[in-house]
Amino acid sequence: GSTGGGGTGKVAAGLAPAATALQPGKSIEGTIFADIASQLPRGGTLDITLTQSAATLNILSSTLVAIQWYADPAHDTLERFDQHGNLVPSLAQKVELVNPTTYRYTLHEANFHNGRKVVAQDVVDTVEYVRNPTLGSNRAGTFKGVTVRAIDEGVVEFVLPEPNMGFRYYLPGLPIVPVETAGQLADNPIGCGPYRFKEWVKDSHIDYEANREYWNRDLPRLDKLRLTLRTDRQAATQAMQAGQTDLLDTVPPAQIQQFEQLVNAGKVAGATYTSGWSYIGLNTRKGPLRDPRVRRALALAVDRTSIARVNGGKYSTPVCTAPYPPESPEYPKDLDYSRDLNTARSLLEQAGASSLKLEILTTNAATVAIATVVKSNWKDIGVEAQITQIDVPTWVARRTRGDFEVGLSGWFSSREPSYVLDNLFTSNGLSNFWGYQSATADALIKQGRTTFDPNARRDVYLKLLKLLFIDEPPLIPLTSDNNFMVFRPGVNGADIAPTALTLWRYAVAAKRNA
Amino acid sequence: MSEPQLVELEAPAAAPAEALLSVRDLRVGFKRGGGVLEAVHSVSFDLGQGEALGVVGESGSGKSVTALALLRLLDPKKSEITGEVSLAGRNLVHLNARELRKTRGRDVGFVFQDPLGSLNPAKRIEQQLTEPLRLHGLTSGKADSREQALEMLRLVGISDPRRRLRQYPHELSGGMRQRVMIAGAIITRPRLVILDEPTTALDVTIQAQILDLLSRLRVELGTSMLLISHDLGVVAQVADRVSVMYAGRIVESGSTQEVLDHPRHPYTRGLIASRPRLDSPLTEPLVPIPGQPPALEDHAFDACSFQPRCPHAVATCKEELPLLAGQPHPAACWVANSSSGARR
Amino acid sequence: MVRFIPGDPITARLTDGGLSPEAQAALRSLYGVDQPLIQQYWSWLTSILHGNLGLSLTTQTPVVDELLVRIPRTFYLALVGILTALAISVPIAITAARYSGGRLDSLLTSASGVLIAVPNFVIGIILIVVFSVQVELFPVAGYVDPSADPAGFALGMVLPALTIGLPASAVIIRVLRSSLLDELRRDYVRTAEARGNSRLRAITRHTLRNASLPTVTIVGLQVGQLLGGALVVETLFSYPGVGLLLLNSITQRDYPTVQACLLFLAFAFVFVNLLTDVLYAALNPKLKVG
Amino acid sequence: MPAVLLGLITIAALLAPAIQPYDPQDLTAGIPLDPPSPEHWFGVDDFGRDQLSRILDGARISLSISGIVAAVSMAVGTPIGLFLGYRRGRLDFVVGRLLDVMFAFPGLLLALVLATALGPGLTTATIAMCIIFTPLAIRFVRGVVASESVSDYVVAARIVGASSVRIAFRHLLPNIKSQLFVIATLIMSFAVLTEAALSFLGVGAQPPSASWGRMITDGRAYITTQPFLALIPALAIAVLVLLLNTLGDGLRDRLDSDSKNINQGVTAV
Amino acid sequence: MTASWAQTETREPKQAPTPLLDISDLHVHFPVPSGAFGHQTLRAVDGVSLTVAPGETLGLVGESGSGKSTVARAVARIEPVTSGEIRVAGSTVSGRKFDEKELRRTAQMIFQDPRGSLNPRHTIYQAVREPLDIHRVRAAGERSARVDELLRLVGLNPAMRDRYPGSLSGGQLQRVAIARALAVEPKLLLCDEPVSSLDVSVQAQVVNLLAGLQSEFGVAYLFIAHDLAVVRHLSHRIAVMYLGSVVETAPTSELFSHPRHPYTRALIDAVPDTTPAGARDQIVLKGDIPSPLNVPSGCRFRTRCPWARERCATEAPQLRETDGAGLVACHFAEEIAEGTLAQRTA
Ligand SMILES: Nc1ncnc2c1ncn2[C@@H]1O[C@H](COP(=O)(O)OP(=O)(O)OP(=O)(O)O)[C@@H](O)[C@H]1O
Ligand SMILES: Nc1ncnc2c1ncn2[C@@H]1O[C@H](COP(=O)(O)OP(=O)(O)OP(=O)(O)O)[C@@H](O)[C@H]1O
Ligand SMILES: [Mg+2]
Ligand SMILES: [Mg+2]
Repeated sequence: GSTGGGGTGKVAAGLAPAATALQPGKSIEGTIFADIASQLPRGGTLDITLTQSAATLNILSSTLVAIQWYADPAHDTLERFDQHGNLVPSLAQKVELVNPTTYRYTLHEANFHNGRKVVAQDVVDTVEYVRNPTLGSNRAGTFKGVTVRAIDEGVVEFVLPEPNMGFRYYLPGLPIVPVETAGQLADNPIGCGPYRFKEWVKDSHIDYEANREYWNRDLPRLDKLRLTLRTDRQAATQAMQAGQTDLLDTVPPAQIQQFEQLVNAGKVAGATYTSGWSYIGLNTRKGPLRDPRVRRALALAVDRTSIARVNGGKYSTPVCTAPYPPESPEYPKDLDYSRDLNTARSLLEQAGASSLKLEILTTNAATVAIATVVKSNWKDIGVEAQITQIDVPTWVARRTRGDFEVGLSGWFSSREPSYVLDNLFTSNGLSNFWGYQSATADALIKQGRTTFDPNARRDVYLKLLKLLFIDEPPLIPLTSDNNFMVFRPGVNGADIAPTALTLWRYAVAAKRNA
Repeated sequence: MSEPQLVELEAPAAAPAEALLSVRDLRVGFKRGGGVLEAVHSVSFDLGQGEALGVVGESGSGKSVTALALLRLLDPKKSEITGEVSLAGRNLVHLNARELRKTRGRDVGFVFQDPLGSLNPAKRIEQQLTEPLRLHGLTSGKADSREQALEMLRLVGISDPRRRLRQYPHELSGGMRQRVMIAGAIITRPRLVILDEPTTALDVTIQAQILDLLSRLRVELGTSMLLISHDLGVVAQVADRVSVMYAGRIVESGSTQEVLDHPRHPYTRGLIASRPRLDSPLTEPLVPIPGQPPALEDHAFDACSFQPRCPHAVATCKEELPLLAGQPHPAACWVANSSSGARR
Repeated sequence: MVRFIPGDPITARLTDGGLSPEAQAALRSLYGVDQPLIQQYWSWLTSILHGNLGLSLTTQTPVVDELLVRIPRTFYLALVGILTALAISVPIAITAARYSGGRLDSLLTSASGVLIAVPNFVIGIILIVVFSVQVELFPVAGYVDPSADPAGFALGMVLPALTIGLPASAVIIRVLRSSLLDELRRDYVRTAEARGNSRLRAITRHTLRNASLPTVTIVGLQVGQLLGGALVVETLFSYPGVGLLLLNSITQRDYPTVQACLLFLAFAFVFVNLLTDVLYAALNPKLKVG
Repeated sequence: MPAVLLGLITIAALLAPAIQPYDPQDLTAGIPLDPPSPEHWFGVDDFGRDQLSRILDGARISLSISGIVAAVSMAVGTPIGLFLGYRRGRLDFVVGRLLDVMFAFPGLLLALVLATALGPGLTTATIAMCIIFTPLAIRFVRGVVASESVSDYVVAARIVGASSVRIAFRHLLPNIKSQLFVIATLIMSFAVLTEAALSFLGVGAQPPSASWGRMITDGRAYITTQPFLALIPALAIAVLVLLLNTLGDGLRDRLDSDSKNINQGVTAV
Repeated sequence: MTASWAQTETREPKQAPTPLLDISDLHVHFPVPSGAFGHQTLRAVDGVSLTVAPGETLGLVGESGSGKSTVARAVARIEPVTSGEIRVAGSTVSGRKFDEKELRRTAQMIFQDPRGSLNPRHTIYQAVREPLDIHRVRAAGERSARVDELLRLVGLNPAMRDRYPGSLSGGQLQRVAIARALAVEPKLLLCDEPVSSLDVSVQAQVVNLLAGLQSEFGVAYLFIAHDLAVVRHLSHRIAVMYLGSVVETAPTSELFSHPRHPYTRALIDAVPDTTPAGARDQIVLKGDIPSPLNVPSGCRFRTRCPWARERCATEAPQLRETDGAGLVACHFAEEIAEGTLAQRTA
């Protein structure tokens, strides 16, 4: 599990073609959801089921998914992903790439929930707040070397140390807050988002009410929003089945079938969206896994079709060709991921790792299901795997220490390749848990990040993916995960805005029979 | 050895006209395993108004079972009672549960062996004493019940009765508890009180007090008593007549004095002889009855149950059940009832 | 014990790394988790004496505040659970004892035997499927604030209470039935019947109170198990009580909260046992001065 | 009767590799989520594994874990319980209170903390259960010994000159043998239930283990559409626990006297 | 043994220079919890002195709770001695350290309930053999034969040796218990109501057996019973206990013909006799036995004594000699005997 934005779509709907990336000297203007917001009904309360518990509402303290979901409605960011997966200005009305390393944002006239006007200095202060080590936020790294300054009351400028095509993609993760109230972010968050925080009953629910002062007067459409925590996944599912909640996203694969029946019977509505991809992470510092041939063999032995079956059924695409959607201009068309046991066996033999024993770490039911298939797959090439389920903190700790052999995890998808690949694979990348060290990869990654020409970029990423995903994989990409979500037929906006992590889905959610 | 006379077989037959309690052919069986084991075999006796009858016998001889069977206090799922028990003309064996409950505690009072166990440990003396009054509608209210209870406590010789009423059983001594039990049994002025080993659990000096009390109550209240004990001495203190039980049968029955002075059944004689007496010569050895009383399974139906232990047993004893018969008081013994074996 | 869980609270708070070692060190010293365990433990102990259970590592708010919010909820749950158990078990135990050895008795006893043999979360699952999903009678999960919506709160308590109460009632049925039977064998019952009491009246008026003594003892012993059961039930029904707080705090390595929860559970146990002792004394005249 | 059935289950568990129709880990045994049929008596799980084969495999796990837990806790608990019960006194008082506290503390919690500390899995669960149930065993054995050692025959043995060791092993032990057995069955049934609860909380058996608790937890996802996936292992647990309890109850009923104080009331988790 | 009854001419005490059992000023107190934390002291035995000569039977009578069993159990070291001294065959056994083996070989005990005092899982043979093994009595090879011999001695058929206690009757079991106690060839047998739980008709068998064994082997008995008649039958001397202390000791015939203590008189009178009530001139005591937790001041019997005077409340009478043989603890023993002291009227 991880953060980030992704493409959207109804069941079986594809993404719209991508807008071309912002080029130096160009700017983008726009109002997010301008096309749909005004058409949605107004009023009503929406009950949304969440399944992960969070201990704090301080959205800036961590990128933990649960925290993002909990605190979302109260906040607004400079740019957001729209329903097509494109970045569109939100709190900002205009973004301009002044030169390859300078982004300039012009803000809307907006107020925080405490009544104070949002000014450029607030963006600067928010970044400084995030950078403060005592907050311990893992967002801090994204602003490393970046200079932020207020040009005037309504304009703020980010100056990067080097060109970075992925930089804009970090901004939907930077809610702007009034720093004078940052101390209460943990349990009484104040932002400038479409909803005001009202009450948090820990381990139970969070209530929000509409912020009628929101800069976009078309939003929000609802009067009230309740996020109900149902930690037990089955309880969450059953609440949906019993009509006790309005919306549930990320239906576990095991229940998709039964929900499909309900969708077909017209009892609930369903939608699917791409949220990310799953992989098997390999610790390239450990024993035989140091050998690229062993890693490649393990990758060749994986049967992605079976994995897709247990991991989202028909809503899962058996091969994750690249960590970004096919609609991205850089998407490779002809990489070969097919299963090849013979090659796998001979690679193992060459590497002298015939009787390999590995421990697969998993953290939840979904990864356990995948691991069960992987274990069985690897048995075919004589690799003994043992599955261990640990809780997330233990996994995080062990991964950070490099104390694991094989770990199942997932990552988000993004239209912008560099945004995904940078941290995961550069030798000193903050999320390079695999201990993967490759000068070639480092060079290619840097090249991709700083290249603005689309065709040149496609070539760079094709080379990079062949190296990272096929030839010496530090991780074995498995499936592209399409999440299935369900909601009551009366819920509007849900079907057009379902995605795991973007802030806006709450903004446009509406209920028909208010 | 001659056959017993037919006349003699009918010895305890017709109940005296004034009999309060008349028991005929009472049999009690216990369901065990698949079958039924009979513990009391054809017991018959009469108890006149104001009379005290003692029943003596060793442990397991069926005394308690007989007493409990009179009011059908045995678990009906585990036992079978047949025969006739008529109390003042009503046959208790055929009463329905409701009528039976009306008889219990009202017409017949019961005192059991263990005074501690027989009182509810969680209820105050007052509640327990007055319960029969409440159950049978013999009280006009709380104050009246209390007055009656106080009177009863005084009658059985309990000091400071007001305080006692508020106490719990465990706060009383054994002797006092037994007095409370007796008070509870007579509070409804029943016509009959059944006392099942009322002194066995008590010390001798306390036992003497209780026996004293019983004799007094008999005189004062005119109540009939059925007194059960394994101790001939105890019975002798209170009862006019005595029946000796052995292995589920009455083997001898007669006036207390007569049975003690001139026992006819070898078992009764053995019982008396084996029991050390304070006035027997010091050096004289006791005369034990050899062997053991039979277990329930070994009760005999076509022979004398005592015969294996009997020094006088003859062939008939092994072949036929002796009936309660003979003079001057009936005994169930072939030898005693045959002309040659007859005493006198 | 608590501190030996691998993973420390600082790294546990982050899912995807990205925190520089310097930042981590700064955080650790901020929360005092960089000090030796003994020292941490000592400062915890001394602060308890000042009524201070410390700050939660995740919310930075006093642990006491959160705990005080949770305790009544868990208390309600346990109380309603116990009451449910009693309401179910006492009449059944009496009936079984009354007809002991009969068909009804063996039916009731074996039913309670089956209930004991089924893991309690399975009972909860079945209850949810039947009464929430199929019949849509009760909410599946979630907590309703009793002050805001008393009816909703009561409705939401039904299934959790049953999930706690059913297995507990099975235990009580067996204990109470067998001690009732023990009591029924006692002489005073025979005395009561000899006075003209009916069997049922003898049970309810005479034996029930005495038979409840061993039952109280066992129910007291069960409290620990009940608290353990609350853990499962709170998870199953997303009920925000102490159990859920504890579970989440363990996952988040929020030591002060974990310690506070454990402290509470220990106190709850001691308290309930005290309560059973008092109850025992109240029921047992031997411990009363007449 | 329960003994015979338990015997059958044990034999089935022992013979599992031979008699199970499919490899319990084989993902291609059947069509995923197929309901019970003549080919797959207990149906097929979401991975396509044969549920009957897994139940048989699970019997092995349940029996061996509960067996180990009972054996360990009894092996530790019996001598300590014998010692404490026979030589009562201050030590016994202190240990007794300590045991009360240990026993009272939610065992599940201990297991949970332990599992988080040692990493989850059957081994951890087994260790945790041994830790939980040993005080229980001590407590029960101590109770039985205490009530047994006031018997006149123990006093009589002392008077004849028998040493404490002799009394403990020659006199007490043979007389409480069946009570010990009752306690062992009780602990076994607790262990089966606790393992299931631990699996439910995610710290018990790890996939793809076919532990019954794990199977219920995994099968729960299909409770409304394929209820057999969760209910069959639940039934298996219920049957096993019921048999163990019935065996224990039967034995206890056959023992007269005070053996009742092997608590009938206490349940696991 | 076919319980051969050895005719003993007289039951007068045999005077021996050193008593086999010598109890002096024995106190056994039990702490009884009361209230939340406190405890009271239960004076089960409160200053008892007794002697038993070799081959002698000392009968110990008294009401329930008077401390008879506790005396015997203190001698057997089953109960701890609070204070006082107990010497068995010359060696002190009341201290913290004592020769346990020695004590067990000299003094054995039989209990009221023979079924409870035999291990249900041991055969008769195992039960009787165990003391032989523990004390290495006889060569290992001879012990089996010795068991048979012992069984025969108590009137049991050695063919029974492989049976379990469950299949024997109470009388038989008490014989086994006696055989087991005799196995170590003790000099003293502590008999705690050995016949009370037996059927009336069987009691006499065991009583006769005990008498026979004594005359054959010279075993001394401390014989406890609450049935005066049984005690009278078996004892050379009798000690009467009341509420933890001895109120009178006297040779048997003396005690019954001239009871000196009012309690002894009441006890004798209370024995239910086959003479109907009213025919005897009895003393029936009033009131109940006080609790050993709360022993009356002065003479402990005064609360129930028909002759109690003021002095009795303040001054505790000591055991003292009076005109006849024996000792009595009563200030007014002589006056009562002479009939010069009037009974109180309640
Ligand atoms: N409820 C019962 N179920 C089975 N057998 C019973 C039951 N009650 C009594 N018996 C048997 O019936 C026989 C007679 O018992 P009963 O209690 O009448 O003897 P008792 O003469 O009163 O002896 P005791 O002097 O011991 O009281 C005994 O063998 C006893 O075992
Ligand atoms: N272990 C003990 N703890 C506390 N009190 C005891 C203990 N043993 C005996 N007592 C008390 O000591 C007193 C004397 O008891 P003991 O058994 O010696 O009397 P006894 O004369 O043998 O009576 P009985 O005729 O009933 O056997 C009684 O009040 C009894 O309750
Ligand atoms: Mg009786
Ligand atoms: Mg005694």
